Amino acid sequence: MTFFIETVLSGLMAGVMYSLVALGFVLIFKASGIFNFAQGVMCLFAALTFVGIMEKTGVPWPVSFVLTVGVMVALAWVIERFVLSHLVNQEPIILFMATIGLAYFLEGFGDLLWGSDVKVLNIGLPSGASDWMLDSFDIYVEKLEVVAAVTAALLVTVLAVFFQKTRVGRALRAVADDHQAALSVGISLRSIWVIVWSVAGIVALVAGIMWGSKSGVQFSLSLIALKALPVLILGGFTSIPGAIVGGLIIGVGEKVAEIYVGPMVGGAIENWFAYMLALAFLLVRPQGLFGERIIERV
Amino acid sequence: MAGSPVVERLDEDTFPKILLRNARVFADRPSIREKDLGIWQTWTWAEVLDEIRAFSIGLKQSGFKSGDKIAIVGANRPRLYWTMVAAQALGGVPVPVYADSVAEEMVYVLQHAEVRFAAVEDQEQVDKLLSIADRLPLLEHIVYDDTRGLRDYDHTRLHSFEGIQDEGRKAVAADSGAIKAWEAGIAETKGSDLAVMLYTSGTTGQPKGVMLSFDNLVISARNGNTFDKLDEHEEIIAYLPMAWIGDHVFSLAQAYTAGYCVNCPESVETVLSDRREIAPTYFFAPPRVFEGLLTHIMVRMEDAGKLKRKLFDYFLDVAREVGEPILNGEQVSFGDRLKYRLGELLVYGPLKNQMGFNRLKVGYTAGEAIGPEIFRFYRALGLNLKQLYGQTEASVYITMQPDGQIFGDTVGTPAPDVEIKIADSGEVLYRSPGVFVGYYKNEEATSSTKTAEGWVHTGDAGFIDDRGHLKIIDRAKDVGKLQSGSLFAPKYIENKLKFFPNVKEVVAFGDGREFSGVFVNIDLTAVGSWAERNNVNYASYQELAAHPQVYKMIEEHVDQVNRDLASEPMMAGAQIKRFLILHKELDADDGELTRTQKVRRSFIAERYAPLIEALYDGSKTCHVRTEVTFEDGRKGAIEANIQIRDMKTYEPVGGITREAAE
Amino acid sequence: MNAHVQPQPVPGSGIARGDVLLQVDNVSLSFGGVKAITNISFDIRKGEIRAIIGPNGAGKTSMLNVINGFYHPQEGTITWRGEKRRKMKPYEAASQGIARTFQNVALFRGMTTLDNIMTGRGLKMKKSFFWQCLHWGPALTEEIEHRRRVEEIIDFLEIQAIRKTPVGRLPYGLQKRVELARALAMEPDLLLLDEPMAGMNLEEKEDMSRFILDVNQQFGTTIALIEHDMGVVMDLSDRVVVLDYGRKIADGPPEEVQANQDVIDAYLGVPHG
Amino acid sequence: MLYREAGQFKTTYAADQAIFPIAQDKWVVIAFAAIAFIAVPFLVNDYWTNAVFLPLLIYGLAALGLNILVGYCGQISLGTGGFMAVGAFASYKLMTSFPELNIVFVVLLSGGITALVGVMFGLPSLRIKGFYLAVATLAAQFFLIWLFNKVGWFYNYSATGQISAPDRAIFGLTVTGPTALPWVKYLFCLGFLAFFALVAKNVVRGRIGRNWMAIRDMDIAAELIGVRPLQTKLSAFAFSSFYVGMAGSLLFAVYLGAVEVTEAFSINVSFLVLFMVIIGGLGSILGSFLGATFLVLMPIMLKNAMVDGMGLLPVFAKHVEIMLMGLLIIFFLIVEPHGLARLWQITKEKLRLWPFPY
Repeated sequence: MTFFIETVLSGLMAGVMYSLVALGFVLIFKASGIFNFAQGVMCLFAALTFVGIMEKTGVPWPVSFVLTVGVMVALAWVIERFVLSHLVNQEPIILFMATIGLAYFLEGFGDLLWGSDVKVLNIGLPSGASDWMLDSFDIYVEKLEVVAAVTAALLVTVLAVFFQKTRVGRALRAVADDHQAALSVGISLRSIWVIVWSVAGIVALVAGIMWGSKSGVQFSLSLIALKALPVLILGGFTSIPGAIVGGLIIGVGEKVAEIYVGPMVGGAIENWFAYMLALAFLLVRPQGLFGERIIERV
Repeated sequence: MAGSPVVERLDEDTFPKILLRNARVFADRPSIREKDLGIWQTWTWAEVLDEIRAFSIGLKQSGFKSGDKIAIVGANRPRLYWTMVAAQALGGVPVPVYADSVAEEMVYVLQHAEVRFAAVEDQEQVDKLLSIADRLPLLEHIVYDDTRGLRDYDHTRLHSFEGIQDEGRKAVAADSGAIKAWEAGIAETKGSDLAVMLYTSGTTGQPKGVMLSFDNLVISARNGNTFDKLDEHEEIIAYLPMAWIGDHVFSLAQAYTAGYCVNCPESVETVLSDRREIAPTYFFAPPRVFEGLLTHIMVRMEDAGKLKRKLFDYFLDVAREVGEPILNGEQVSFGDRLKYRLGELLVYGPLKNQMGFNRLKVGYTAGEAIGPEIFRFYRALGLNLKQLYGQTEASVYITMQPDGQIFGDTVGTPAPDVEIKIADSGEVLYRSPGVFVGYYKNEEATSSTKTAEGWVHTGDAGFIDDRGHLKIIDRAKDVGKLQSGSLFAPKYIENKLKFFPNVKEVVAFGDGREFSGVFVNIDLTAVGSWAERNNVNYASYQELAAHPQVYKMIEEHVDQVNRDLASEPMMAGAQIKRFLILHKELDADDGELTRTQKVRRSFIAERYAPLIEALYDGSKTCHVRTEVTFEDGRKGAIEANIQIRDMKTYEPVGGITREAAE
Repeated sequence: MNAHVQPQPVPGSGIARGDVLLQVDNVSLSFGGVKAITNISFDIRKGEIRAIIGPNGAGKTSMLNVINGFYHPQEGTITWRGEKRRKMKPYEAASQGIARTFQNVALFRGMTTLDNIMTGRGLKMKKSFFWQCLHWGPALTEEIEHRRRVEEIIDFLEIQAIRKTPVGRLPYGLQKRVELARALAMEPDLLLLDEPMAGMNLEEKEDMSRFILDVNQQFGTTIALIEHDMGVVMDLSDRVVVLDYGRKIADGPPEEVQANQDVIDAYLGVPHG
Repeated sequence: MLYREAGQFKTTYAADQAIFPIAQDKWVVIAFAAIAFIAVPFLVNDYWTNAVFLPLLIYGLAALGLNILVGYCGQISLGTGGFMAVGAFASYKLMTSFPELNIVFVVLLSGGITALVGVMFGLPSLRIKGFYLAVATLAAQFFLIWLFNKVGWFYNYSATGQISAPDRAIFGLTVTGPTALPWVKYLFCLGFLAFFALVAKNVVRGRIGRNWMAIRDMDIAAELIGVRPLQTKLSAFAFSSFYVGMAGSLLFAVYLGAVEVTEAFSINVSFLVLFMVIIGGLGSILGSFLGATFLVLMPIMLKNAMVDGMGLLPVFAKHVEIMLMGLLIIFFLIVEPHGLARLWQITKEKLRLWPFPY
């Protein structure tokens, strides 16, 4: 039983991380209808930049963090200015492809800038098992994962407040439903896109630091984006709560399956299980967890 | 292409007989095509024989007798062409009628021709005939081609083309001798029999029915074929009114005698693209078609990129310089030939291809004078465009331009078997095997046109120049004198102005008056596109026509004409002193033009009398109110204040003619 | 998945001109509690032009959607050619001879006019995948045979000049005409037209009216149409059914309906008591 | 300019519906085919075959297959790599289990097996659309790769997990295995590509192709005129997977000879083929080839330019190459989102209208 709880807990922790990445997707999809495949690479790029700045200049990590945020905002501006503004009104698949192109570019660019060797990311986050959990409940939990979970929860709360309470946040929500309405708030579509990509960039940075602390900053970091995709279909492309709940479900489901089902079929089923889970769910409920029922009209 | 393998047998002297021959020797070659249901439906000569035979025998079943007249009303459709020969096979006479004439105009012709049958294109024409049926007691049966919308009509006198054919086929099935009998009937037709009656849309008075015999048509057609070496491999496009002698000779007489293929366009609107698809090898058009095409090309090129325009202009200049000499087989330097070759690849070839003229062997323009610039443009591209002079009464051919002797200002030398002489009055007379039999039921007109010796008055004034080519000045009766005694040839002046693309029509006045004055009709396409380029705003034709900048432009054209006229001793006195731009387009529906788009001068003089008065009383503007007929037949009136401009005239330049100057 | 379809009855079999072709009985339809149609009954007779009119939001389009199986009503029945039918997929309705056009043109924008109309022949084309791969033999013969039929429709609706133009490039009025052509290509027994003249100018409306009448007379096709232009409705239709807020408020010949007080109130926007 | 179409009129529907209704197009294609089939085999060496022609032909076939699904039927798939793996492993199993089976049938059957798998993974397309479907097809990618990696039966329990193709011949000429001659491999692949390009063209211009496009353009309207959505979508999945499977089979058996599944058929392959389709032009058979040509040649040229031309370090050059590829893709999407095929179409239109601008 303890083992099961440990499994679920570790699934939940991993799930929070998935949610973090999925959140980046949802933000952009909601505001611009773009399926941003580069989100994963953005995590890698952000983490690389973060570590790279620390290594090259020796500044403490909060300084590097602020600098990296600046880089991500600049990146958002560049993307809007040189890519998105030229692709307004194109079909979704074209925009999707452009983000894959972007992913290629960032991958090459990041490697070129900071080198492609595995980097250790250490900003003093606690590691090892949580003694308290081990002592009180006899359950093994990584401290880092707890920190990650708390950070993610904080970030989600901040974003929620941002979206609910600020003018810009409301405009971002409005733009998803109606471009004209958003314009009437007094923010141009272009600045909205820059803002949303910046926010997604910051989310990517946080996710990158978390994942990076856990397993080092390397190319495989960009693949966590692929992990976030089933979360998206489960939770819906446009739902923030969906991204969070979906992430938790996938995280737990994946871990449980890996440990209890995996051995029976040869293991390493993590890669596809989440997809199958999401797919099975979709067949029952095509609009996703939090989506509204679609009434088709002609 | 080698000539036809068929030795012409002159005893095949009627179209039904020639049909039998063609079905035999050209059995599997295409005879006629029609763009229908998206593709060019094709009938071979053998199939055409089958169609015509079935229809002809069916027609006989419904009571058609030798000597009966059958009206043909509609656009160029294979079945209407077949109907003509089907009727001829029974000894009948087809009477093609202009399909766009309104019912009232049609009544006279149909009454006068005493038609018992009518073959029409569609519901529109059926409705038209039914609306005047009470005034046509002789008309018994109407056969229609297109069944659409006619299903619920009373079919006692109405028959579908297929219906008649079914009757014919049934008769053949019932009686094995029917075909033999039908062919025997054809054997009885003679060259001297009446082949067709064509009503000329004369500019004055009621139309006259020109009777042409098989001999007239068959001999003229064979001469025409020989002259231009036409054989069964030609492709032509039939798009001109069937009631017009030109179409009758090109699309029927020459097509049958040479055995070539006639292509009927899908509709009037698609003629351009249909012609491009077919790419005719032999083409005939009145000058306005060539003018329109050139305007169209130039207007489209206006929007081309700078580089492309430069290229285009450069090679057009090359073509103007060396194109004609090359076409005429003259000596041209190697460098020029090379340039012309390059131009052919980059400009002329594509251009000819766009117009559908890339297979053109020979093209003719006739009916009116063509602008020398326009004429030269086409020849410079390497198109063998020629002029001919013809009349309904001559079965078309009077004079033609032989290859290698092409001059922009003449209409050529006498066609084969044609004799020409100029009367003292300056009128041109001719005599030929194509000369018509007479005007139907109009002895008086016949004898005043055709002399006892067979000479026919053309009604045109002209002279034969030192090269032996005929040059036409104007209608003989229209050539008049100004008060000063100078010669006034209105059409000559009009044509000079009409050669400017911005000018659509011109009416010149001056006979018996102090000086020449003209009404100008602007060309909406050309001037409209000019206006667009020069940011000239206008809401209507009327507004555009009255625009000061448009006036300025036309003024320049008139000035140019005056300079031209000044250089011609005979015409210098008739320079234009005053002009105005008409506020509406001259329109056949208002009776201002004939159905063949010719200006009806006397009618216009009457209708716009106040304008003429203003032209000569020195006033600067004139208010006018004009009744018009709209497209849907409703009537209305438009009013306008028209400005009149004075022009400068030039001293005659002695001796130097314009042609010599160039 | 309802993979099997009832064998298709011979078009119009057993139903003479003037007999009931389609019967709608007490149909109600709602979306998550919102009633779109309430207890509506009416019939469509073979050979007639039946108009369905009503103010915006009256449930007209929903009614058409019910008839051709796109929506499934919660209550009531639909009898088609004398057979009561259960839930039916739209493509089954299509294969049983119900065709339609849409309020907002629903053409296949990436295809040419010709291909759009050819899709309407799809149900009548049977040649197997194998022959299609070769585009030869029976498949070619079939393709050409149907092309011919389609060309006749193109001729009928006078859209020859735009045959090979991608429909996305056509002006709105022509798109509507192409859509009608596509529906006609199905050779339907019942043709449903959802606002065939919406957004057209006067001339285009006249053309379209003429085509609708021609279709009805020439091919004997039964037509049910939704239209806002009352003039057009009065000219074209044999009988009119009037809906308002999802209920039927009148049914009868045009003149009668026009004089009906309820109808006048509905159009003038008199509040419901 | 070079198009001289006047006089090319059609008297039958068959001629009007021909694949190349314009005579000039037909001549060019015939000339091109003649060069490809007759001249090139005499000229190719090992380098050209392996670096350029084989990938070009094989990816061309895969792109063609994916274009059917994405471009003609509008269903986005990111599982191409997985389906190619199915084709490869099917070939391996067929070649090792039935040594007598002719290589042509091996390729065809591999395609057939892939088609079945494709239909299975296409089933969700009835209920989910757009990106949801795209992500769902990723399930196929990951699941299939895992399957071929983990289940020993597929690779005959070889120690490395690799599969390698035995020698097979046709008309006495070895096509697969290390002894196969470059020109034989080239002709073999070319034959497949040419024949199936023709088949694809025939299908898309017939009833089935029109139904696909109808579903793509407006699925609801398509259903209301009698197109069955499931059947139509599944047929597209099957047809597309058939092509992709054959491409996978050729990639393994003829081109690479030996593959390791996680490398040869990774998700990057899925993206590569999708790029070919998008850059080439959705809904265009010609576009599939143009896209494949572009994406096969571009990296080679970039690499040659940087490593051989500028003397950059290969590792460094690799990063630059990836970056430039990304940039080029974005550049192309911005310049002409409808792909190279549209560029050609526009050029052709201009040539046909020459000298007129419109």
